[in-house]
Amino acid sequence: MHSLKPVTALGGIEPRTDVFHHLSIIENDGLALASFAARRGFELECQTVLKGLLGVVPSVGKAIFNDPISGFWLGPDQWMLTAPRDSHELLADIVKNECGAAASMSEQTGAWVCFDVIGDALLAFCERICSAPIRQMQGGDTRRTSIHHLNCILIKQSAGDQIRIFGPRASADSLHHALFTTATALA
Amino acid sequence: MNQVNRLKGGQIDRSVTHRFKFDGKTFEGHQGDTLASALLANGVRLMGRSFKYHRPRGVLTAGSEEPNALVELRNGARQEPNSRATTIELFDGLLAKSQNRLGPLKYDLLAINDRFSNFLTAGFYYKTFMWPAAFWEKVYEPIIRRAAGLGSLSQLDDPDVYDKGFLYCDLLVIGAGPAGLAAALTAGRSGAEVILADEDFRMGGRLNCESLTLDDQSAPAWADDVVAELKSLPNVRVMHRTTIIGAFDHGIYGAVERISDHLIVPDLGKPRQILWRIYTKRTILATGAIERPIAFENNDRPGIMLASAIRTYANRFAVAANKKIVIFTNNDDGHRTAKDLHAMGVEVCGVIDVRADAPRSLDYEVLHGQVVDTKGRLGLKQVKIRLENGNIRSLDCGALGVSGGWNPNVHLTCHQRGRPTWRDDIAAFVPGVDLPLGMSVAGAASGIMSTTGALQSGTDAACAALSVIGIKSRAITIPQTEDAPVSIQPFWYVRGCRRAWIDLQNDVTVKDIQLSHQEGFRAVEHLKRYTTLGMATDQGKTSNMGGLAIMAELAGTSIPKAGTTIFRPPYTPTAIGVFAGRHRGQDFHPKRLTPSHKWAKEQGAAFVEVGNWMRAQWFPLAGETKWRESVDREVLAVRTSVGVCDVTTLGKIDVQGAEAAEFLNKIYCNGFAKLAVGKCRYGLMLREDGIAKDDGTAARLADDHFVVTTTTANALPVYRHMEFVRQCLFPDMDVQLISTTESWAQYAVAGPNSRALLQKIIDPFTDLSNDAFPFMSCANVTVCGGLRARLFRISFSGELAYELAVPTAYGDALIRKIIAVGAEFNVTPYGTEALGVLRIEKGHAAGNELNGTTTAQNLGMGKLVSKTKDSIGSILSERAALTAPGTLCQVGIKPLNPADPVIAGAHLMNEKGPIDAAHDQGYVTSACFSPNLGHAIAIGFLKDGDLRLGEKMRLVSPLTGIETKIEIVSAHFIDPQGERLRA
Amino acid sequence: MRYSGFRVIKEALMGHSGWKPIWRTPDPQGHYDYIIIGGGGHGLATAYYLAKEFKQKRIAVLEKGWIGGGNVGRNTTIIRSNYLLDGNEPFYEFSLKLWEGLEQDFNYNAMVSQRGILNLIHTDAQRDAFIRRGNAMILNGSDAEMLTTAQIKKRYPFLNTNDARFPIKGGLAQRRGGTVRHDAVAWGYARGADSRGVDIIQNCEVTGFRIESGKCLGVETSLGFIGATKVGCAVAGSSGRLMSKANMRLPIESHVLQAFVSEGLKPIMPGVVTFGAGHFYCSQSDKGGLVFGGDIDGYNSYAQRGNLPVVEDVCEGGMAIFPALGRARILRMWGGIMDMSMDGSPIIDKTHIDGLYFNGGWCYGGFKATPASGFCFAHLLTNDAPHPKAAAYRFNRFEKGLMIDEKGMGNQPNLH
Amino acid sequence: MIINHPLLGPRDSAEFIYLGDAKLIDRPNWQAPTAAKDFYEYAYLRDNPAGWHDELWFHEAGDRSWLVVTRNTLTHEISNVALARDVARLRGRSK
Repeated sequence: MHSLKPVTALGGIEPRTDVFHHLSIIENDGLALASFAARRGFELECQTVLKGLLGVVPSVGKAIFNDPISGFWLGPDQWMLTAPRDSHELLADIVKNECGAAASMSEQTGAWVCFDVIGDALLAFCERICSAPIRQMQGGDTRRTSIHHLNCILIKQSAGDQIRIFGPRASADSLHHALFTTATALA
Repeated sequence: MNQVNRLKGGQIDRSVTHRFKFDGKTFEGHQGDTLASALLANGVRLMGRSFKYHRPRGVLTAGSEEPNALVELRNGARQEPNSRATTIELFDGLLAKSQNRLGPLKYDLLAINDRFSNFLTAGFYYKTFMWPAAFWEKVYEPIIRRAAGLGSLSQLDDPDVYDKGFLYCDLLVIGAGPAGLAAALTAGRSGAEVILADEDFRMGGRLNCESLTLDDQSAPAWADDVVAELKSLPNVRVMHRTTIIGAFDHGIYGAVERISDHLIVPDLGKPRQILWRIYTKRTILATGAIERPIAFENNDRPGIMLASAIRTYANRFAVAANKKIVIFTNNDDGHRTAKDLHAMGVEVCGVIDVRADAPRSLDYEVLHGQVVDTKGRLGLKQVKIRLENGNIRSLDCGALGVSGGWNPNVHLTCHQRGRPTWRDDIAAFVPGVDLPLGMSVAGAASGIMSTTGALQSGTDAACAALSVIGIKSRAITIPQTEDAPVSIQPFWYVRGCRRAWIDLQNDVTVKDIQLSHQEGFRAVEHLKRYTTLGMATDQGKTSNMGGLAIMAELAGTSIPKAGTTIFRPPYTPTAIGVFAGRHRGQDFHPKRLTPSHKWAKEQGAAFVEVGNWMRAQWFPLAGETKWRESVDREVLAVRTSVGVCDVTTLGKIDVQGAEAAEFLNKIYCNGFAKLAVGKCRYGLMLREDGIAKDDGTAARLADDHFVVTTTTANALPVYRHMEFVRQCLFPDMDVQLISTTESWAQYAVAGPNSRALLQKIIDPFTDLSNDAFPFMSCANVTVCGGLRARLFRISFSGELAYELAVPTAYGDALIRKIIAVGAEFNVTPYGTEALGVLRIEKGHAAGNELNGTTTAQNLGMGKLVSKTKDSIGSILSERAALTAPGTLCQVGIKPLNPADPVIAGAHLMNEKGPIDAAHDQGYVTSACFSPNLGHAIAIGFLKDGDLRLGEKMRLVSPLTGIETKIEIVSAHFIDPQGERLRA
Repeated sequence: MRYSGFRVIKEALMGHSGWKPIWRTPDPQGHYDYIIIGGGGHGLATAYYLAKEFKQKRIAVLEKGWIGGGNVGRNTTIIRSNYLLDGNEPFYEFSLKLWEGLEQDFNYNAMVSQRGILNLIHTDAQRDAFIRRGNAMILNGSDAEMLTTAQIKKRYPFLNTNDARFPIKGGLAQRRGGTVRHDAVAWGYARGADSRGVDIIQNCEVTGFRIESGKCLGVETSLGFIGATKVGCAVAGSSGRLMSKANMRLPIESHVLQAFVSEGLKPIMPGVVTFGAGHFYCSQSDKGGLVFGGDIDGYNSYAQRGNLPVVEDVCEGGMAIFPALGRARILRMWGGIMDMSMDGSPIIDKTHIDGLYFNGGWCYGGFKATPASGFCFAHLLTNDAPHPKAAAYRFNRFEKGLMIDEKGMGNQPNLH
Repeated sequence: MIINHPLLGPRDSAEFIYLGDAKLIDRPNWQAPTAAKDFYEYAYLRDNPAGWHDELWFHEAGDRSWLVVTRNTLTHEISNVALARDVARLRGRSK
């Protein structure tokens, strides 16, 4: 076991949580991410691999919540896979072993910061941060869009009062600041 | 005097009294008042001064179309110039000042302009102030500028915050008057997603201003009930204090919701206003109509108002504009005002109607005639009337209500350049056929002037709009109410008048329009631009029609033939702050922080903005006072021992797939097909026009896997470009891309001791010896006992150097580890300044050289461009002028006298001869002090530079007063053979 | 009719009865020596200089709407000659010199106001580039100076030096830069041209060119055919539309640029300030309106209107650098059609068709060029050879590789 | 503006980056004898129509697809949107 201690995207040892009486913003540091892109001519093989991992292949704009590996659609023939970091830190390698040359895998764990936002002010909150039609979105709908000039991915969890936001890790502070001030304005 | 003009009734809450100050004097008003209604209630008629002649002015309207009663609201950093007293919601502690005056409002010294009105006609400026030429800036203009302008902007930062938001709906209803309420109710009951927006703080529009009943309810009570029902529906969003400012493409509307403007200061953390972007499927415009004035001599005195405004102040705000009121009208609506006033016990001294068939009244005198002049400098005292029989009659009064008819409020129908069309029966423009996508118009805004008609058209419009998007709905039952036809005789101005105001705010009079016509400015747009008609803060809501009508008459044509004016967003003037939202100050752009940021901060590093990145610029040690001391030390440390620098900001793109190598062959001008696994290669990327776009290295980690680096600034554009090549040019190539810039924390470890240092980090089974891992090698390795990492032996500094990457979360730990284990080599962190010096010493091109105009040849890399393959930009890079003799070539520059400065941006001139553009030989792109050489060095571009090594030249920067004798040398100042980096 | 102080006083006392229309409204003749298509600033200036400087006769200006209705009437009124490249700086300096004598030359007060222009610097790389540019300006006989942040703060105390995301590190200033009352430029040139016999024909739309065996014989218009020995096109944003009638494809795209004006305010902004790093620039008109703008919307458009994202982008830049702006209000926003060229620089050249000449590709910088553009185009029309100051503005520069790319953005017009 | 993404449905055009005329897909053959002229015209000359225009937009804040949008430059009306990759194949850019 190596000797280097990781820090969270916000730079802490422990992930940060901000609780407002109607809303909570929770830094989620527990996820490993890997991108999965089908190679030309191997689209079907990749579908099979994904089915095996997720049960269902996430269709356009959808996320599949599964245990231990979840996934969501990223672009044509491209998905993002997520799993608990403790058990799957090497997610990219694990999947690569299954799909071999059929897919291009790329470790993405370090590229993203993840916030889970929960609470009954969620819809009003979303209306103030981005142009996702949050009231129309169903559980499992994902939307890549920009939040305060940051290129983010929004996933509406199956529970209507919860969303997951992935944002660029280097801008974790700026994204958190934007979410925090919006929550304050709604408080 | 305390609310001397307050009447009974109205929709104000007398249980809440607000104290406020206007021009330093304290007054009282009630909850539900506007500043204007409260001032009128207190008998204040004089509220401002006009733009050009500084004429005393009072309030003209009761709405957002107000041209006259503009004040500076609040003070200090929150001061808002040009705020319309008619829309300012009264709150306790409100402060307001009149504006555009020199001295007290009553004795404005600039009123002198009025005396010279004969000179200050339209277009006056264009004909004079030309002699002598130099006097414009020095004498004339400063005077003109000081006299012009209205309110003043504090120079202090706006202390409030603004938010932005995004809303979706099936139907947006703009305006909550009878038509809007009927439309919203119809749609709301059908279950459609509805947004109802109104600029007012009280919904109901004209219903609040009339003495009508709907069935057995008063108009305001009916409106209250409807609004209550709408608020109870989960699918309806009722937005008070929300102005739809613009109709943009594809059903997108801009809306500004005023959250805190009715408070003395916003609550902590709360925005002052919110800019909403509303995505609509359908929209119903129900913005009503705006009454228009009639022009007559001295028609601008305080106390002269629109008749409907006087009615509004009486019915809604329970305020009599004055004790004695006269009405001047060309249509039945003026009489409605007289009736309501009389019913409330206000003395109506007479109604002057230009029509022979004017309705009679037992309650007050109705005169057939015209108002030909008025008296009362600071407030109306008397009106002079010419009766039909030619007799002149005067009436004493303190207020005159003028009604010239109603203009449908078509503003938003014009935002996509749609033009309104003329209707004779109501003598007004109505919305044209080319409306913004998905918009329909209801009620008075569409020329349907009766209350019944408005309600009916509102509910009908809603049903029609919803059916288009497949939502079933039922028309609501229309209550019994007023259904009078429009009876009007078009009448724009009283013949023979000269100083009769058309545009009150900009002081455009009838005679200005006549002069405009006389001088050939007859097209509507010429008229507007020449006279400034309609260019004021009300965008001519009350003035354009009058001006247009007079121009039509002068041109001997009809109003529609004379042309139409077109309205532009925003509907009403909108605070610039709200368009910016939170994006100001430090939040203007998001920040990108490197994995070592926290650690660098602990070291007291100086940071610099590089795009959105914050990078360590240098790391001062105790005792170092000048940045140069730190930078020189960092540079020497790299050259003599070892330094470490966070290079995470360089773009990284994962290129995978069976044809990854073929793909790189397309995007780089040099070849990659034969690059062996485990090797890196420098790549130069051209734009299709043959100019250098970016450069970096590509490392082949596997047969089908490369990691490509880009410059920090170009990471995004290069990725976009690569996707373009992949998707649009070679759609069937087997290659997949994804950015990994932030996935990996990457450090450059550079200097003679870098290998020794890394041997303490990288796990032993990786052999770092020069034979096993030579220059330009790359490999997946593990560090610190098993953490996955990537190692590249590449060098930007020209020293033995490596770049080591670990997953971002471990970047903080790794830099601390490197510093710890590197202590024995006195490992030195270095920042972007040292990085710059090191690369200039090696003559490596960077952003300043890849400036978007330089070719591979300019950069001395002409040979790199492969002629044996198809790559982006290779063909156009061969254009004649790009390869002709005399093209710029990158060279090194050193001062003949080591003490002399060399600066970037200086130009190169021959040793002898004139110094001017015609003799320009080139320019310096990057310069620095080289602590290794002990003097300044630079690289730059010189005509035929490669042939001129050793030449003595002059380096000139007249801008900064520098002229230095320099020598052209090789750009490789240090280790030209490159032995160190291969060591 | 000549304007003079005496005349103005006389008319004021006589009730202004003596003023005459400042241009005639003639019917088109059958044939002209010169037809200028486009009654905007450049077209009217071309006609004016053709008649006045080059002593040419039988000149007509054809305008499809009302003169001055295009970009000359909807720009942000800035004049400057702070260019970097050899092809540009001498031309724009020539233009600035013409501005300096313009009002006396055409006896009309266009309110040329040399209140100075300031380009803010936010990074070291920007400073290097601006030093190079400032030197190029001086070496071309123009004026430029480097200002420190303190000097800037003194003149513009409200600029953000407290919490700026991109701190101000200095600025490049040109004192001779400034603003001009844009409409008056069109009117002044029209009046000057008209008084020298130029026929200004409004509401006359060119519907086609009559071209026989490679020679242009005149234009088909909404008022019928009008013959001409030489036809010059100066229609800015409509260049693509017009030249396609001669089957020409141009190195130009038409884009929309939005501009904004605030409500009238007492003087606060002494000169012109540009905040390149934030896509924002601003000046204040003599009427008191803050006139400002930023980037083009970025997509091809002939619609003369833009959309919200760029409005917000411009205002974000404004608030970032000028935080007091928050409480000023936007009065009006509008759009103009920009003839964005492939290198950001214009074209003044003959076409491959005899007797057909082209002036365009001004991007969003055409206003400041108006006098020199008219002068050089008139020179080209008269002598069939480019004016020395405009010698670089040729069609063939792209094929040869002689781009004049100030921003280094390459062949993508919406980036210039 | 709203761009109706063929996969994702209506999206605000603010999520996209504009490139220009979709003819940029038709990159000339580098080995043609007329290559120099072909590439000059490809890179520099535009139809720039006042009316319908096929143009390239990149879904930067989205799925990273290049789209071909058919849009009217006079009214901004959009009549069709397709994946640029499909268009490229239709125009014979498959190997």
